[in-house]
Amino acid sequence: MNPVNIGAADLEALWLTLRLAAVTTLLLLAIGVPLAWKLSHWQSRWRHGVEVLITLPLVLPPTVLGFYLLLLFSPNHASGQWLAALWGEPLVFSFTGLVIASVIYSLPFMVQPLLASFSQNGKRLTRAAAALGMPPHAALLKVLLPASRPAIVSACALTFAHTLGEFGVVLMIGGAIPGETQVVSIALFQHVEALEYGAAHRLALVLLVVTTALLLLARWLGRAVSATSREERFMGVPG
Amino acid sequence: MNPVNIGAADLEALWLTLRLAAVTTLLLLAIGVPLAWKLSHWQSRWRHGVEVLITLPLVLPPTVLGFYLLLLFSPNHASGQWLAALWGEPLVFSFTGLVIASVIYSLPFMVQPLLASFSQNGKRLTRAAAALGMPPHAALLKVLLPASRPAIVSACALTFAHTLGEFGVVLMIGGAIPGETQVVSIALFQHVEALEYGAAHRLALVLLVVTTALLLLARWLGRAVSATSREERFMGVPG
Amino acid sequence: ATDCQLRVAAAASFRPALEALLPEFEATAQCKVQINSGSSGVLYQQALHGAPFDLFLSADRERPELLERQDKIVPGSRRTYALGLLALWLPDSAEKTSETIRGWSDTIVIADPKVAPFGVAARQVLQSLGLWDGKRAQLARAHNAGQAYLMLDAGHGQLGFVAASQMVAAGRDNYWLLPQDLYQPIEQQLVVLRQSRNADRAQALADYLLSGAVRARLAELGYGRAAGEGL
Amino acid sequence: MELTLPLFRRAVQSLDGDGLSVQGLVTSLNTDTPWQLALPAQGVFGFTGPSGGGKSTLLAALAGLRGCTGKIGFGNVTWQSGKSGLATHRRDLSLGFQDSSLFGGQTVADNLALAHRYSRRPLSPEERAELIECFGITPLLRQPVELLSGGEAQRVAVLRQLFSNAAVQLYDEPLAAVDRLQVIRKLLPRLRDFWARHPALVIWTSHDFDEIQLLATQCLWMERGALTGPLPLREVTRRLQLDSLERESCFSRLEARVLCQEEGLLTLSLGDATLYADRVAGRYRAGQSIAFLLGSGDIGLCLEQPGLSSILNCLPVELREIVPLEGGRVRLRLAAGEQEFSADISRLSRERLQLREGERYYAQFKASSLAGL
Amino acid sequence: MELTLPLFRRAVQSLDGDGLSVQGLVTSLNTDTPWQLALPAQGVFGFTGPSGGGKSTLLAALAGLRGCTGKIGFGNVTWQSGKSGLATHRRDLSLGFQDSSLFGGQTVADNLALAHRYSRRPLSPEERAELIECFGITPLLRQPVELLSGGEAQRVAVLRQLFSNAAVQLYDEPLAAVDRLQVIRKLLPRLRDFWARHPALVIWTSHDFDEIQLLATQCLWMERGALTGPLPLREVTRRLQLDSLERESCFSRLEARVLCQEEGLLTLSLGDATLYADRVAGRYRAGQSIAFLLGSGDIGLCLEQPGLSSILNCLPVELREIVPLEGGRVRLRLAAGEQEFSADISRLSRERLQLREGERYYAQFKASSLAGL
Ligand SMILES: Nc1ncnc2c1ncn2[C@@H]1O[C@H](COP(=O)(O)OP(=O)(O)OP(=O)(O)O)[C@@H](O)[C@H]1O
Ligand SMILES: Nc1ncnc2c1ncn2[C@@H]1O[C@H](COP(=O)(O)OP(=O)(O)OP(=O)(O)O)[C@@H](O)[C@H]1O
Ligand SMILES: [Mg+2]
Ligand SMILES: [Mg+2]
Repeated sequence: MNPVNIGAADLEALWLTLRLAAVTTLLLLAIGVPLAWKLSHWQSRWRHGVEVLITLPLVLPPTVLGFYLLLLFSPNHASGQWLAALWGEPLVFSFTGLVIASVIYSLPFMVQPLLASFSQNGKRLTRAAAALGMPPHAALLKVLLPASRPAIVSACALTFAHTLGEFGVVLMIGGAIPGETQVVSIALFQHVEALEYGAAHRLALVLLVVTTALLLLARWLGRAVSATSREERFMGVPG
Repeated sequence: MNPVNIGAADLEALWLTLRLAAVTTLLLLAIGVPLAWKLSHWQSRWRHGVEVLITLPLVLPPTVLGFYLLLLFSPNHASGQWLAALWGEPLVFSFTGLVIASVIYSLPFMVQPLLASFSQNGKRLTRAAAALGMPPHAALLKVLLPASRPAIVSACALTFAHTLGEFGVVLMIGGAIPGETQVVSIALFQHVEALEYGAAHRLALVLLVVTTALLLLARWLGRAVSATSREERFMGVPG
Repeated sequence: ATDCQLRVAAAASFRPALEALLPEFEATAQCKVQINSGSSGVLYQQALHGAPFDLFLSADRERPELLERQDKIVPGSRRTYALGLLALWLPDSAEKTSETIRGWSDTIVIADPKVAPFGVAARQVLQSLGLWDGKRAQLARAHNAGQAYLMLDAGHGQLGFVAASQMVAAGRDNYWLLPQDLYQPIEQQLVVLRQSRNADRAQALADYLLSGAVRARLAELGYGRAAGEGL
Repeated sequence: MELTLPLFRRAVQSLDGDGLSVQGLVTSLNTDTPWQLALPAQGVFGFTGPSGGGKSTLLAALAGLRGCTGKIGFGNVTWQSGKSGLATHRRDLSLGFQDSSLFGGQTVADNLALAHRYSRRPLSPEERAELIECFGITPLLRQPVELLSGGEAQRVAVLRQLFSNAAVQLYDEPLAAVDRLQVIRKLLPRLRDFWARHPALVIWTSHDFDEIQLLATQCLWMERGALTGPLPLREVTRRLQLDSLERESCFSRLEARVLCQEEGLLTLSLGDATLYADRVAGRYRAGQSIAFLLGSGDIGLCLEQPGLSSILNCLPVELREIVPLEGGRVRLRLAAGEQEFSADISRLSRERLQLREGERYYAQFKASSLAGL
Repeated sequence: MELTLPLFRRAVQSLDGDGLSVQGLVTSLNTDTPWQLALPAQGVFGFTGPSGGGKSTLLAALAGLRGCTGKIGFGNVTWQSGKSGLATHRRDLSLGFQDSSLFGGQTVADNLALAHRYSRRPLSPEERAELIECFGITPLLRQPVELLSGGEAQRVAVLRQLFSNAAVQLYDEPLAAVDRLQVIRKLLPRLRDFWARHPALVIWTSHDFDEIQLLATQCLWMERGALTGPLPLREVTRRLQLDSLERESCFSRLEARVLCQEEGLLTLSLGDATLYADRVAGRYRAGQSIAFLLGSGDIGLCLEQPGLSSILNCLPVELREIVPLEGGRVRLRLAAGEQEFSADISRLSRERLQLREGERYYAQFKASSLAGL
């Protein structure tokens, strides 16, 4: 158990982590976009409260957040029994449980950038869309989203990265079952704890390289339209 | 060791944490604003690379990041000797060390929202300022910052919250010296580990309440100008 | 049978030892064992709230006792499988006596006595030597013994209390194995969890870990011999 | 049996009915002077008034995009009643903002396609292609809207609104950044034609009175939060003057009967006099009664029938009133038969000609002075 | 010994020298037709041309805000040479964008204060107060710029640029959203006065030719990426007409000498003739030579000296050329001495008067027709 190269267990952990991060990011995109949109339109005194509420998962140390989730999911409590019945299997120590925890934990990373972007030009665009007879959902999907592409890419990148690095929450409610709940961050931590520095360095490097590649790809896909303007091409500035 | 109310040590930890979060946020503001500004103007192919680089502290599990900081600060290595010589005292186990670690760890939280905001309307405003003879630093301070108030508040709130909840890095390089390096997140985790649930619940509650109050205050201070428009007052919408 | 699978929740500090011991069991018992390692406190919480563990190897005796009291274990399965031994990390040149501690004016790294068993033991050592109050200001608290080791390894301190098993695992010899009369030995206990779906096999693994051969191996790995069989 | 329509086409609202009625509309701007307005269901109305008067505010309130209270109804649908109003997209209207507000991150073609897709009365592909060509947008279709020039963006915005083809179309200074030549020669005629084919209620906001005169016959006026109208254009010209009596000229409306129209020249009879008009866009029948505008600055007064001159028109008039203007000028109220009109001359002329109220003179003006034909 | 100046005031650049010279300027728009331009260090120049022609692009390139190559120099400072240029804020210029680009999150007063603070030639407090009042901004000073109406924002933007008072001032359609009355009666006269007191090189972009005529005597023309100019206004009118001969009237520029100015009436001499103007805003000295505009549609032609009429002006002219226009009209090129101007009459008049090139006639026009005084 002192692999010269990155071990099979680590590879498995890496794959699991990428899956978790991808699922979480997609789910959060589905949750975050309408949430941020509603919030950016909400003219009530409660808006600030809700915005702060969304920030709160950041404030609690992840392990403590994980602890409270553990209590929530616990079969010893009614909440956990109800959730398990709803889902058909216990949430603790399952991939589903991890996804739920990650979604809660990474919520601010998705919602905040979107909210900032929507607040800045969302009102103007939504009005312009409504003034052409477009219903709100169409305004969101066909007008606001295309105009907010950079913010969306940035939000997804943050969420993805944060889910990759997530540790405390996963440790608490997921433990470290290889192939099921052992994500890279935990594998990495365990290498360090077990004084397997070589394996730790290698895994950290692989993680960083893979993530950098993915993030660069995302940026490239989501680059703003104006980046390819005639002028920039003229001046030889690369897109 | 089973306090009925929140103990003196916890109070000390709370105070320390708030100080740490405040110092980190201020430092990051000073670093993040010019950094985001430079980046938003930078028309090179490297820009995406640097943006991803800034995201990377998110990707590494905090504990692992802490481990690498531990190595960086290590007197066994040149880097650590140099830093210690520069600073005059060892960085590990000190408040200064915590601040440095927090700054690195929370960097993306400050830079990303600012970058998103600056990219969206920074170019236009900077051009308008330059076209009135304002030098770049004046354009940043007197034009761009006032116009980006919501983004700045949001970035500071995220950074502050994230520093409060920071755990892994601090645990690694700070240990738990009361009044110097024992922050709330660690105290809280220790309560949970020591099975002092009552104290944990109370401390978590105090932390959440204090943070919520601070975040609400920040939002109130930084609310956008337009929120107090005549129209909204007319319609009885509270600011 | 290949479908036999056990999940062991083991204290992180015991993981290297466990990894060394398991292959033999897996071969003879025809059963795959998954290790889920972590801090004992966390593992306890997880076991309490429905984690699918069969066997719990704690780094202390407090948490297994708690589980027993809460009726979460197979009755009678709580046993001491090893004694954690405290070692003092020393500079290479230093003498392996209490005088070294007494005369030390620099940082002393210890695990946090509030949460870590090795921290409690370290405090007991200092108290026995009458140094606890005098040296308090010099103490740098790491979260647990593992982190205390990382600290010392990275050079953030030249003197500190760590687990002997870590020094052995890392092949270092710059340590003083502290006399066992200076502290209460750290009893590391195991329990078979009631929710286990494979309690027989789990019990078999527990028995294997408690067997004489294993105890001898553990001694080589830096663990002490339990004072008596069982409790 | 009803045909199933694609989901996104909402039912087309009947265009007959009462038109647009606004009662007691109050926004933050006009808390003391609620707005009243009644407009037919079809027709083009100009909308003007000093900067900052509240035009954009009214349009946004009509569209439900601005906090307001009061009553707005169109046809038999209530748009606003008290504080609660129908959502903007449920009102059969379109509003073009002063700043174009194109949809960023998309091309011109995307913008137009969206307007078409959510239109209640979509245009045919041929008509769309033809409009795009006429507005000079064809070479820009693939361009991201961020890169358009000011005038290009405005043309796209107007086009987008035409594609949407709503029953009520509100335009807020839509062509202020387009060169006049293009506006007057290509865009305005095409717009007139468009609304002739697709009747709608159009409110056209502009600071360019020529533009309004070329599109509309009536005009709304907004000044310091006070809305008046619809007024005949003449009345608006008068308002533009009241504010500045010494200003340019005012237009008077006169009616005459068509005698004949030959290539480029229209001959009219007014009372006993024959009038000529040579800047005529429309086609008229002999015998038809028509109205035209005469600028007060374009008229000269003579004591006797003048000799041969390129100034073709000479109308016997009675001088009814002399009003002194600022800056050394006087305004004469003249009557030809029952019809009154104004002429501005200098005080010097008045003295030289020794003009007196009640006397008869000859009003002289060029064939090109007859406007609005 | 040098006095220490506050840090933020950069050295004032000398205004004499060669003025603005642009050689071989190429942007992405005009890769085939590099721009050449030479303008004096002082003076107001109009700038117009069809929408999308490249006006905003040129202004941005001059300001160093747009990728370009070529040479730009002002006075003895090189602004751009090849690909590398001086930073915008180091060029002694100001540029007002088409979309106003006010500084968000701040009040109107903040915006003006910033322009003043970074001005190279700050205005005196009195002058600033007076300008704010004249532009009608006083009640808006405490207002956040986000809430301004379109025209208000434009007035603030122009004011901001005046406060900055740079040596080269570039304006991009600065008053397109302000009502004409205010522009013509208050803002343009004030601007003329401002630049008389603070000489600068001003390029004033507009689609409103009246605006340009009231401010400038020469004009730049940009069409499909091709820049020409400075041209005399007459030439620009010709360009505007060439494209549309049937278009309304064209203005000609004439020069005359002041005889006297009595309240409301200005008497001029042009050759042997005496002319009267009664819509005069400025103050003139006897003997001064001044220029005014005469609309081609305001002129009538007579065979003989006409009798007593309120049409005060009668100028003996020689008919140089007859150009047929569309729609039954002809344009006459007339000469009074050395000065040429145009008059539009109907074809019918031409036939009736049997006009022939080379003959002498009398041009008749009202005292109110002399514009731009
Ligand atoms: N949300 C708002 N809150 C407070 N005041 C406002 C708001 N919006 C506009 N105003 C003010 O109300 C007045 C009317 O603005 P509006 O935009 O309706 O004018 P407008 O007639 O369209 O002018 P313009 O011709 O310049 O576009 C202006 O003085 C403006 O400053
Ligand atoms: N960054 C850019 N990249 C590519 N094309 C551009 C860019 N900016 C402007 N254009 C195009 O260049 C042309 C000239 O634009 P410009 O804004 O200079 O025109 P303009 O003369 O100011 O027109 P207007 O009178 O409508 O404001 C337009 O066709 C426009 O679409
Ligand atoms: Mg407006
Ligand atoms: Mg332009």
